[in-house]
Amino acid sequence: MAKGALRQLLPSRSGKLTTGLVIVIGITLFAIIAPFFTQNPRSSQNPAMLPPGADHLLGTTSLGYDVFAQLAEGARSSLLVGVTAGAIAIVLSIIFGIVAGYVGGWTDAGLRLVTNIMLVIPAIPLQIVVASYLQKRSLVLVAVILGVLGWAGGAVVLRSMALSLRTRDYVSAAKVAGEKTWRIILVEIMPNLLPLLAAQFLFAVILAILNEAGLSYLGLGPNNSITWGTILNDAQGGSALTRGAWWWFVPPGVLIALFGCGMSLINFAIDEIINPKLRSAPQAAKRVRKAGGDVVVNAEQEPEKVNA
Amino acid sequence: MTFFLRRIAFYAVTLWAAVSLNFLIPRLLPGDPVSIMLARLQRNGTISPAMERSVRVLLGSSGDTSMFQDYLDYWGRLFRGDLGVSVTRFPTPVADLIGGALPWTVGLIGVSTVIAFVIGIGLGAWAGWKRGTWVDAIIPSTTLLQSLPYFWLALLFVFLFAVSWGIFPIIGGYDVFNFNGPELSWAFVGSVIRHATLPGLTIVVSSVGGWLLGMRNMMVATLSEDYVTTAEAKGLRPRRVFMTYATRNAVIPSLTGFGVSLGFVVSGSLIMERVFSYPGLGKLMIDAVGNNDYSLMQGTFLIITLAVLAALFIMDLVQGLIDPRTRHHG
Amino acid sequence: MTSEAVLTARNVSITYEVNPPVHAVKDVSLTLYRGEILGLAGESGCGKTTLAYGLNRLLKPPAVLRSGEVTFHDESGTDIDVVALSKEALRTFRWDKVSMVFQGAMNSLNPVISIRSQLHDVLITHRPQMRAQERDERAAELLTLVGVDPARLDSFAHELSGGMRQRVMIAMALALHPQVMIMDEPTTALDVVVQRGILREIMRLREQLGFAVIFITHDLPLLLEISDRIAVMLQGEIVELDEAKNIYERPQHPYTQKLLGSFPSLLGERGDFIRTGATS
Amino acid sequence: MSASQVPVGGTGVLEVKNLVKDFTVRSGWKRSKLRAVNEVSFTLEPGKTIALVGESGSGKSTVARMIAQLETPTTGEIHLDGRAIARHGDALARYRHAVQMVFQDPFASLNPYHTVGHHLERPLKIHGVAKGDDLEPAVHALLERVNLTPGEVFAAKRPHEMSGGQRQRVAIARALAPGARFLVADEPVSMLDVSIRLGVLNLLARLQREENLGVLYITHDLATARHFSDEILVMYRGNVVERGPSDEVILNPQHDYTKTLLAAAPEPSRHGKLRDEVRAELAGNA
Amino acid sequence: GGGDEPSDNNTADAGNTAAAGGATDRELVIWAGSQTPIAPNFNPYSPSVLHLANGGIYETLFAYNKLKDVPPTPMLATDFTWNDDGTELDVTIRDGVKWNDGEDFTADDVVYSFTNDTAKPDFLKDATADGNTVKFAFNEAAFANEFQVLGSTYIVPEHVFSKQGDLTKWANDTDPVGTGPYLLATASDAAYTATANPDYWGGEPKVEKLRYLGIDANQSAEDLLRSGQIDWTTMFVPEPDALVDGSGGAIGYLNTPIDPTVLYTCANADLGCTGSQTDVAVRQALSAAIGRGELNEKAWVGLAKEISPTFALLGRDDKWIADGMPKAIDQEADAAKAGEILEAAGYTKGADGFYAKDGKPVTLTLTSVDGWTDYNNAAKLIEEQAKAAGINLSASTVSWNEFSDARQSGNFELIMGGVVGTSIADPFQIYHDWFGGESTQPVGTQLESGEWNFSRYSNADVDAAILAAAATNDEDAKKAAYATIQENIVRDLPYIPLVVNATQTFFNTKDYTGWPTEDDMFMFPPSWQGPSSGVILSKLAGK
Ligand SMILES: Nc1ncnc2c1ncn2[C@@H]1O[C@H](COP(=O)(O)OP(=O)(O)OP(=O)(O)O)[C@@H](O)[C@H]1O
Ligand SMILES: Nc1ncnc2c1ncn2[C@@H]1O[C@H](COP(=O)(O)OP(=O)(O)OP(=O)(O)O)[C@@H](O)[C@H]1O
Ligand SMILES: [Mg+2]
Ligand SMILES: [Mg+2]
Repeated sequence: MAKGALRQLLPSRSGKLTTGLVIVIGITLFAIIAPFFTQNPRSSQNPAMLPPGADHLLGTTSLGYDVFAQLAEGARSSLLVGVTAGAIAIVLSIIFGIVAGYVGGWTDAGLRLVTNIMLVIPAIPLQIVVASYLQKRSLVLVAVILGVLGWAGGAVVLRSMALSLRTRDYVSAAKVAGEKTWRIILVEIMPNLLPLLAAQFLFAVILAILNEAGLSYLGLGPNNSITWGTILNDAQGGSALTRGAWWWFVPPGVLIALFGCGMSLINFAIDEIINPKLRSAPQAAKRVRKAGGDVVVNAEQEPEKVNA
Repeated sequence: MTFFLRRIAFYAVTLWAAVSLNFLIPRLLPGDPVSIMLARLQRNGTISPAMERSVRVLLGSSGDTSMFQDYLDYWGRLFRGDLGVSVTRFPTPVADLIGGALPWTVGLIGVSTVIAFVIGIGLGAWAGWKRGTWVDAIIPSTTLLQSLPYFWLALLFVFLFAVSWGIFPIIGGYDVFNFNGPELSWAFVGSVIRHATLPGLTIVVSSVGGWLLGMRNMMVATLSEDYVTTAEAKGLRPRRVFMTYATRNAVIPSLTGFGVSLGFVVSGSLIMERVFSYPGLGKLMIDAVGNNDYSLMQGTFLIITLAVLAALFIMDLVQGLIDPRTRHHG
Repeated sequence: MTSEAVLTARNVSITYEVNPPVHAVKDVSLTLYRGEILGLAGESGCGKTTLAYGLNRLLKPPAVLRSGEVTFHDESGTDIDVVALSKEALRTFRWDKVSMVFQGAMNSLNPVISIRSQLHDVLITHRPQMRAQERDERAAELLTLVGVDPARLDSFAHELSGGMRQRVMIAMALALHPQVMIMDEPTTALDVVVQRGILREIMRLREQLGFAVIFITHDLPLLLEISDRIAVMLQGEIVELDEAKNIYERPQHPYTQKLLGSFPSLLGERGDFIRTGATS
Repeated sequence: MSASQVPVGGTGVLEVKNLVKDFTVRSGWKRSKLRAVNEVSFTLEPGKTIALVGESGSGKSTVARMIAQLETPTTGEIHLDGRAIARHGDALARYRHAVQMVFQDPFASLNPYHTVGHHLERPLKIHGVAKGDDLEPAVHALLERVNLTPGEVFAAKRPHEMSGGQRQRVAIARALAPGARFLVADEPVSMLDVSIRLGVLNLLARLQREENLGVLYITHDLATARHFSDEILVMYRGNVVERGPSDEVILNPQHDYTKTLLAAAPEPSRHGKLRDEVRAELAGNA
Repeated sequence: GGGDEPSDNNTADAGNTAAAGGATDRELVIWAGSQTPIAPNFNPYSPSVLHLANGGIYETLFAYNKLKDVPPTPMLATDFTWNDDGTELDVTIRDGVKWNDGEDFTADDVVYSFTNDTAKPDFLKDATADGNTVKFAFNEAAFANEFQVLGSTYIVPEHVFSKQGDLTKWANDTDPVGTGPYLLATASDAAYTATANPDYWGGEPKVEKLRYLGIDANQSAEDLLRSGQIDWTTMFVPEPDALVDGSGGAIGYLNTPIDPTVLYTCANADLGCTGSQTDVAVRQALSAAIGRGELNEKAWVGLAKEISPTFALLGRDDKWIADGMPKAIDQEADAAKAGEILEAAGYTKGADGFYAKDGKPVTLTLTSVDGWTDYNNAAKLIEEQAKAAGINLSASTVSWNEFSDARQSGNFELIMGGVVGTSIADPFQIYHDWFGGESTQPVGTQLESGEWNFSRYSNADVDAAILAAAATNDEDAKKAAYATIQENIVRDLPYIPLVVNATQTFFNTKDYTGWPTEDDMFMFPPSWQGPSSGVILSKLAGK
């Protein structure tokens, strides 16, 4: 993809995008770098239940684990779960959505049936059942479960997009030029769905991280790993709140929320790419106000006139 | 195949597949349910062979019938409306357990979902209407709410509102200390509302952001539609433009999502119900899964599936009401 | 046709405050006479729609009316300074004095409420004293006027053909007996036969009701056929404004000349079209 | 693919025989059949242009799409060089080699994600016209053929960086790339600005002459149809209601519908007439 | 919570301290572990019977005190005598007891309670009524079954129960007829209530009303306790002192450690066990590597008690510990000793710091039931300690189902679990049920009911000693047999002892008196334990 197209697609300096990127990149860096500098998150050699202090930035747990170190390790695992699950979900929704939409006919009918069933069968109980079915749940396995059970919504959207794209002239033109079907899907259709796919991916990542936390709360999270979810589960099991150990209970939740928030903000910016109407209006209103036009942006139009 | 038949076929096939999956899933769970049940019983001392036999009978898998035969029996019983008897809550029939839990779930989660939807749509419409003003500045913060793990929020709320400040009760769907079960009185209704406040608040807080954002974006997009400009050019009052021209059109895409989320009301709340010991269906389901209670599991799954399908169906209809374009085409 | 002005715009400049700013309308002055059809021609993006919006103060951000005056000369003799109108006054002014048929007229109807309610909306807002029955009668009358069966009042937009939607929009624009009607490419999306029907309708109504029309299109042959005067716009400026006949016969500006040459005549010459390979 | 398989500059014709296309349309719970094209036949010869005119929805595009094999005819046949056309495999590729299409909307028919170069390379590659190192010069040559000079500059551009006219030129170049002998042009200029329409049409005319192309020119603009084509077919509700040499059809229309169409077409020389007609009508009524 | 199966097997206590307080109509709110929705079921034969039934409505012949070496408290019976070879037992039943429907309680009811199809134990040959005496006849010496007969079989009314078809399918949820101190009042999904039985043979209880709640999360229960809304509950609370102090004396607290917490090891390769733990040296090394003091301090917040490797409950069963046997097991981790044991057995430490033998590394997987926080935490600490000693052990959590399935079938390496402590002051039951070769099955075969030997341990000497102990009521003969058992199990470590787990009971001392105290532990205090909870209820009074 050449720069021109990208630049055209990126909304000009958006506060939301910047904030979102800062949060997400920040947390990602934290996940990548921090574990090298923190102490072993599984070392119980510290005093238990220490409040935050110089030695332990975010205090310690009831077993003497360093909360900060756990958060860093948890960030790694949670992001891994999120990204893996998101990737799986997106690939599946591409297969079930785009292929169904583009190929049509019986392929479509079959793929759609599967999609509908996945939609109707609630994901959470199914996750619980599958999670309790699999006795040794590694991090990756949990991610796979979340991914495999979380693609249906995206597939529906992608299918309708593909349905409309397949009638686009440039797809017809590619057909007339003699392109093969798979190439049309991959080269002609997919790139145009990139912003949408990106948005769906981000959404799937957040969802997977939240769901992992939920599963962990129910004791169905990954067996042998530290994730934000398992930290929360431990904190809950250790009555962190009633014992006043907010430093144990609050940060994982806040991190999840922050990360989700960052992703949503980026998603927001992508939305504005997909839908130019979103891009122009609000920013335009701000710009006009800056330019000195006293415009109130709603149906009650203020005089647009500016001192000549 | 006409469109009508196709729709029916969609519901029928989906239902069939979902119900069959419901049959299959519990059977895939690890562990022999009889021995697990017996292990639980042994906690209370030794058990007689007669008791062991009766557990086997109760759990339905005498071991000699084929899976396919079980499957046929399962459908047979479903058609007779027989969902079986729960083992963990023996001897309560599954239908009774579900019947007892459903009103609470629908009442709390359903109402909260509706409230969240209405608030989200309302605020979203307003934010879209006032796009580009200070209102837009608060939009990003709602994404934070949206991403909160909701059990975390629930625990925090309980800690603050119930335990620390004692404003709201800690457990139950009603005052379990003063009422011996549901009754028809104002006091009881008041108690129900008081007990629903905190869980309801959790749901509303953590889900309102999603609706708000979606609606706000749709609103912004709709406001640049020609018919809205036309409405303004027609000199209509802003209220009218806002309601009938902008909001009504912008809300349509959210409706399908709302339908689906209404369908998931039944299952979406399991964690919440556990935190608040709320007498709902979601918790029943987790318990069933945790205890290999086949009948209860199948029963709750069935209800959830039916609820989702019903919600989709109703939304098909509602959409027809709100959006005349779909009246003929579904 | 009188030479009494109904709308005057002086030195109107409109800018889109984007990066970099787009000066869509540059210092345009224009007078619309009572009862005339003024054609506004020019290629895509030259600022026609922007100007039309500016005249009715419908500009939305990022568009800003940088300077200029728009004055409406009411039948009653009072002049209305459109730019200075307060919010509420502007609202009552709109549609009552100046109505519009939009470029995307196909999409100008609200898809979720019936034609009847959309017509009623106008009447309820601007003629609050009207009784329900009167409104119904008026709505039916309007549809009849534009050649649509009043039975269609309870239809929804999607149930009407493109031509019918366009007619309904015209009916709506006529609802309050406006003195000026701005029509922004009202027939572009329609096929020629339907287009012809609608144009005929507009001409007839103009004759009957005497409103002035600003007719915007890039279809110069069409304008030449129907307008009294034509303004040719190029990059935000009006480069030529004259009687239709003069424009056709003696175009002054090179751009106008080029535009005219772009249309091979149906019955006559090829214009600038070269088909040396023709073998017929 | 070797040149021997491809009768470049072949002399065969593209023959359309009794094409019929039915669509099933849904309204409410009911489904009905809509005959979009009914028994349309014509023969496209190299070097000749046939114009297909008619109001919106008369089935013009459907005919074009059937010829481009984007739609399968319900009944009827299409013959190339005397043989029924193939729908699969190599034979289809050979057909595509000979018959290409230019779409109405130049923005929609070019993928916003790909450069102009990409759009032209692909058909060259697929049809074995050029390979490897030859590709780039071939692309540039094509661009220059359609007056997009210098070729290097335009090859690097993306659709949105060009004007409508330029985009449509790219679309034409793409259609020419495989070495097509027949071109189906579905309203190739109706989405373009008035001032540039003529340029594109002139280009098409020039190429047609140079390459001895057979062109099916679809339009609702009777004026250009007349001046651009040798023969005009007037379509009305799926049927060809009138056909003949272009001047004949325009200047001496026989069928009522052709007359209506002609009367509806804007004609600057008739200015003021409509007003007068209306006035007369009103006066007559009064 | 983490305490595994609480059990019944009891001895008792003559302490008959009458409560000092008076009657109260303040409702006593109890959480005994029920979760919502509560399905009303007061049939003591049903798998899902509710707590009130056991002790509150139905009573046993005697009540044994788990915590002390004392004779059992007479309940529906007043006296019992064994014949010398332990094949016959005569029980004298209490006079003047009435069922709460007004019928007289008779010896026939007792006979029915032991001989109906649902309840009849295998070892019982016959039971007959003779006036106010019931004569039990057994197939063989049944000294070891004394507790089951006298202390854990609930006596039900023949005139009601015999009319039911299948006793296991009956909910008995309307006006259950029993002899106990309370009558069922109401029952709903969320709670059930009881009122004092005015005609109770021990005198009308002074607490008029009870309410048993259903609560789904421990956290909620703790919150309710803290805010004074629950009056009696037994649950794990990490900082009990803070809670008690914080209540300003309103909440009383007892910790009664009784159930051993151990690592089950699938120890017996002959029966199909696989993994490094089948080597006794590995088990010994692991045991040495574990720092029990630290486990108790961190995972059990200092609430658990030291365990004897002989599985005799320290304090209560001291007399049964053979000479030369250690009393408490080592509390400190001894990595050096672990290393020595392994090296003596031919293991060598690899470059990765872990031991291996013949190229096969020592790797162990330790599972615990998810949500049993104390176990999960202890497992994590053991992982750390084992690694420090060169044993590559990894801890993970599983659901209760998986845990149950694994130990029933023997498909595991190490599981952290509980050993059901005995209800009488004698470790015999543990030896028989948990270490006996009779009480196990090969790996892959589910254990049968009554078989608790999850580690698949099988040792001919131990089995012989168990048989010998069962056949005698003579203390010295028993001690001799126990010495053999203890010597073997302390060496072989089929279960690696960790601690005796805490059992924390909290109760309202502001409004009620009569609770067991440190000084007068007249009954085992947990709210979920029958029949002792019935005894406690009958003794409570308002303040
Ligand atoms: N929202 C906007 N932001 C920035 N520039 C705009 C915006 N809307 C229009 N413009 C620019 O303003 C100029 C005039 O646009 P306008 O819509 O008035 O043209 P027009 O003459 O009506 O064209 P058309 O014939 O295509 O309708 C164009 O160059 C256009 O790109
Ligand atoms: N895929 C389709 N399904 C159903 N009906 C179709 C389909 N494609 C075209 N039609 C119908 O077939 C008829 C002919 O359409 P076609 O596009 O060929 O007309 P056209 O002459 O090209 O019109 P225009 O000038 O508007 O492009 C129309 O009534 C159209 O609605
Ligand atoms: Mg315009
Ligand atoms: Mg067409």
